[in-house]
Amino acid sequence: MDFMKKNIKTLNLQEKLSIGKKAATLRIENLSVYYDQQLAVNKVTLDANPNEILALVGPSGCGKSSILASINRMNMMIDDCRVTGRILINSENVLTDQYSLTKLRQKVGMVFQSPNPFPMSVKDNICFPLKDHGLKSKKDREVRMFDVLQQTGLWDEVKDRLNQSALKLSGGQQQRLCIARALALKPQLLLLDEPCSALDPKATEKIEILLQELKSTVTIVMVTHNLAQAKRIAERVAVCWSFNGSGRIVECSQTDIVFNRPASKITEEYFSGVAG
Amino acid sequence: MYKFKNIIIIIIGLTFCVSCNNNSKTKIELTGSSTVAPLIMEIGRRFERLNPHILINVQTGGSSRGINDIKNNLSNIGMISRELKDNEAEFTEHTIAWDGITVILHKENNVKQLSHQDVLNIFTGKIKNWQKVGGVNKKIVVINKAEGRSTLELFLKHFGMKNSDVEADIIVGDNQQGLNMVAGSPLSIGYVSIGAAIFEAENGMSVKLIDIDGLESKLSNVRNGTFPILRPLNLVTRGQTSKEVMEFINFAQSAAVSDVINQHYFVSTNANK
Amino acid sequence: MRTNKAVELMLKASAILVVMVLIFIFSFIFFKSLPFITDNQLSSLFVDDGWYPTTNNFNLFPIIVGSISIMVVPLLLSAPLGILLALFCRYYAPKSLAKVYIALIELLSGIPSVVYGLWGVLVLVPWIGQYAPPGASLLAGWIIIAIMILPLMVICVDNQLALVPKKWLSGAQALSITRWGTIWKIVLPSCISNISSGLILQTGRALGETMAVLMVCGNIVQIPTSMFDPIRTLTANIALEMSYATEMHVSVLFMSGLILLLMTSILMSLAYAFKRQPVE
Amino acid sequence: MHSRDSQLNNARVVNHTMTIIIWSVALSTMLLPLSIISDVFIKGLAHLNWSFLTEIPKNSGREGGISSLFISNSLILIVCLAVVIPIGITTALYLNERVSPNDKVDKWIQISLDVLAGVPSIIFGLFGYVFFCQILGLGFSILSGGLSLACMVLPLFIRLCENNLKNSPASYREAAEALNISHTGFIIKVLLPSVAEGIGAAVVVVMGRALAETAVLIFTAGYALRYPNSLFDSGRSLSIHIYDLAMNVPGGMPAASATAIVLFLLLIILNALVRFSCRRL
Repeated sequence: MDFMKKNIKTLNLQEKLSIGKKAATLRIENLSVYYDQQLAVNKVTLDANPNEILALVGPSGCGKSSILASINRMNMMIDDCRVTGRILINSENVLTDQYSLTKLRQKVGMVFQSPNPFPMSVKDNICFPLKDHGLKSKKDREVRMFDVLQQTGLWDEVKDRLNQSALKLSGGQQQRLCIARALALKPQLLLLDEPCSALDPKATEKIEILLQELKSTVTIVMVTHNLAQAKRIAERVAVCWSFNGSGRIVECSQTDIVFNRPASKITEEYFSGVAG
Repeated sequence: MYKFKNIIIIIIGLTFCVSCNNNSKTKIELTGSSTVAPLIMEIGRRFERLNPHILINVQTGGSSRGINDIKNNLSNIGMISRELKDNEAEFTEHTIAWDGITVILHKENNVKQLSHQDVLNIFTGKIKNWQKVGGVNKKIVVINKAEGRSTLELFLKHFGMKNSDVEADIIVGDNQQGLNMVAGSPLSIGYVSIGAAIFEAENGMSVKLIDIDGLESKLSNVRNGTFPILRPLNLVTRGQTSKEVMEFINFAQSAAVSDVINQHYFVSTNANK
Repeated sequence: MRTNKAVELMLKASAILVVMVLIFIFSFIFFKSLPFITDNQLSSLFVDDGWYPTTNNFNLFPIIVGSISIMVVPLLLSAPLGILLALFCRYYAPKSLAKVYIALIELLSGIPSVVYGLWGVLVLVPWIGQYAPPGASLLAGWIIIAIMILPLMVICVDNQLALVPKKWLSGAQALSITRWGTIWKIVLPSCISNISSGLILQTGRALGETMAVLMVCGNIVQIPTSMFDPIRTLTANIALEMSYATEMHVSVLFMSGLILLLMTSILMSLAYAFKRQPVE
Repeated sequence: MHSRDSQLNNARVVNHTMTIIIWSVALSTMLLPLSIISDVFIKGLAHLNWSFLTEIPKNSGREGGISSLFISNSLILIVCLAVVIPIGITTALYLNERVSPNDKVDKWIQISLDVLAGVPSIIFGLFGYVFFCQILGLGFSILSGGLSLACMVLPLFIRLCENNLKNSPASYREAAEALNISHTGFIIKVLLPSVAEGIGAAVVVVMGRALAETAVLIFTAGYALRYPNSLFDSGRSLSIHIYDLAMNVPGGMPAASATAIVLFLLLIILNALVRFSCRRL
């Protein structure tokens, strides 16, 4: 571990702290998503301000995951999926072909429901994507690895197991490793698809604290069906509902407005089940 | 992944260095009859010891393949266990040994000897039960050879039969398979090269050779030419041949190898002279 | 994903190379059998009286029947056995025994067919010969082929059983459904279609068996009336006569190769018909 | 209530009998193949001694050993695997990664691969005999033997690799897509390591098939008994040695059985070796 100590001293503090450029602003304008001609998301308009957590809540099957997957064009992998409408990141529409997938995926990081680290060592899980993106020097990669592991609070837990397989870590550690892996590419927008649904409460709490710390560097859009979690950590909440098979945004505003003085009746009924 | 890479590099290196030292030795390729191949392999080994600069490669695959390979000049010498046919006039044959074809029965079969007519009737299905030839009252199992084999052709020619007349119960390919089949079924009758039959009979395989018309099936009769079904073991070449090839053929016909020929229970040519 | 032109070209090149090899092999067989096809009409394969190539009668029909009959019973014999053995390894045998059992099965699938053929000639044929001479017969072929394809069947069924989602098994255990109930009602119905497609593929391999069949089946060209009759299959026919054949005889043998290809592809389409995507 | 109880123990009875049936079938069906192996072992063991492994065959195989055959057989295997593994894996990747998604062509490739896997090996022998020995002029040599063997096992290897690639978890692909990993990086660093064990098993199956093959090599690799000193020399493989001793050489049975035992041990060692190295990848 001595090589890590040596690098920290030579690096000036300021450079170490500046993680990525300014957080992105996201604006979705009447987005519709069709799976094999079946309308799943119906004209959704939504926006997320920089350095804030937007929670997308709603019952399962209301299209919230489809909305999230459209932002970084992940649903392109599904054969017969068609997306219409506009998604602007820093006021550039990403759904057009001119906007290269490479640029989009560098700006937007994504974390999935069940942790999916690569079948490699913990160190490689973070360094391999960096190397693949062309970060040639080994030292820079290790510095950035040290940064994101520290930032996600994983460094103390894994510093002497860097070369062990990532699959040996616990569920919570694996999910935080996936977050660290996404952060290593310095995204401006971080998408999370029900990140804690497969984790125990203690690991979930660690992730929630981490997300609130990350607000300072990156905009976060999180899909969750855990309303209490949305209430705890999100600045703004968008409620999604399914009307005869296709999802629409019923309401989107500050967390306390949505939970205490909901504008739409559907939100009120949906939240009435919440124990506060 | 790292270990996997250098294993592959080592293997490629190994094959490369093995393949590149294609040395200067001249090679003589022989292909053809499976009866002759074991004999020629032994002769070839002895020849290689005497002439280290020559390599003898022997492949089996049957008499017709011996002929075909010379035509497509894949080999220098063809090995056939029969005389050349009339449509193969372009080849020259060099006989190195003689072999007989004998009828074999299972060891426990109490039939002592058969007449020429008995064998004919058995193979054409006129006699179906061993009792008619002094054996036990059981059905005869006739073992015939596959089409195209020289043993079959000579056997049919000697007994004046056509292959379609033969009513066989089992058809075999090489001699050894015939021997195994007869040893396996006590009521069977078959025919193979006399050399292989004598070798196996002496080494405990439950087969026995049968005398036809009172003439004993043994090598001395083959040597003195009285044995009914004889066939030459020929080395065949086409057109003019290189010095080394002629050297090998003369060596194979010389007395120096007659011990090897006897070891394989064939009859060497110079013994007859 | 970001694609790299050079690597994609390499993958495409190797695929093209494989396709070229496929075309080479198919056309090689076809051109070698062309002289026969153009010379006499194909019907002579079924009309000629008997199989005597040197006198130009090429009736292949009994040999084709031989090939089909040698394949049917081993499929009916080894398929259920294969399923039972695979179930044994996966659900009944303790872990250590299962490991040893599967390793043994893989070893058995690697044995050269000459070894089976030898055992057949020296042990099986004489044993059958005592009851119904000549011994070398269709029955001997069935037994040898059944023994040879059994390991392959077990491996192929085992691969299918591995695809059954674990959560179904734990679900059944939670409801304390009996082990056989789980297998009969949950495991088998879900993958029976893929299992049967796999089993048919393995029978295709049995169709191509040469050495062992050549030694034990007697090689008599006839349509078998009883299981004790010796028969000759297409592969044994090729192996027996190819090295001794002259022009027209060679092209008829390649013709039988073409027929074998046809039979294999019929089996293949049958197997594809059964194949279904495993239910997720 | 009564009917439900009886229905319940009926299932118990069926389950119990099935357990007995399966156990008895599993153990009894293994007796026959094992008796074949033990038969070969008994016959061959007497003939097997250290000199059998170190000397070269004498008297056309009846005496002496099989050391030269090890060299020629392993060279044939190396030539075969050196062709099959790279081309097999890359073609399986081409088909699986849908590099140029043209479903009709890919479907036809897969069907012809399956049909080719069913073609009798003797036809590959003849193909090799004409193509490698005559047209390419390699003659009867280890090289043409290895290449014809490669043509025979390639379809099987490609199908096995493809099935393995299909079973690789989809979550890796999703993660790589989200991180915008290059396709090459994904294949080499993520996809292949995750299926390394499956590909190891495929290599073992192919090696087993190649070692057990006789018909192909008879027409291509030839029969030479001595040490090959280059890839262009003809060399005899162990399985051909068993075939020749059993079918052509009188009195060859003990040597054939001894060679069969050596072949078994070779199969076991190779099996363990490849499985072990792939698991640790």
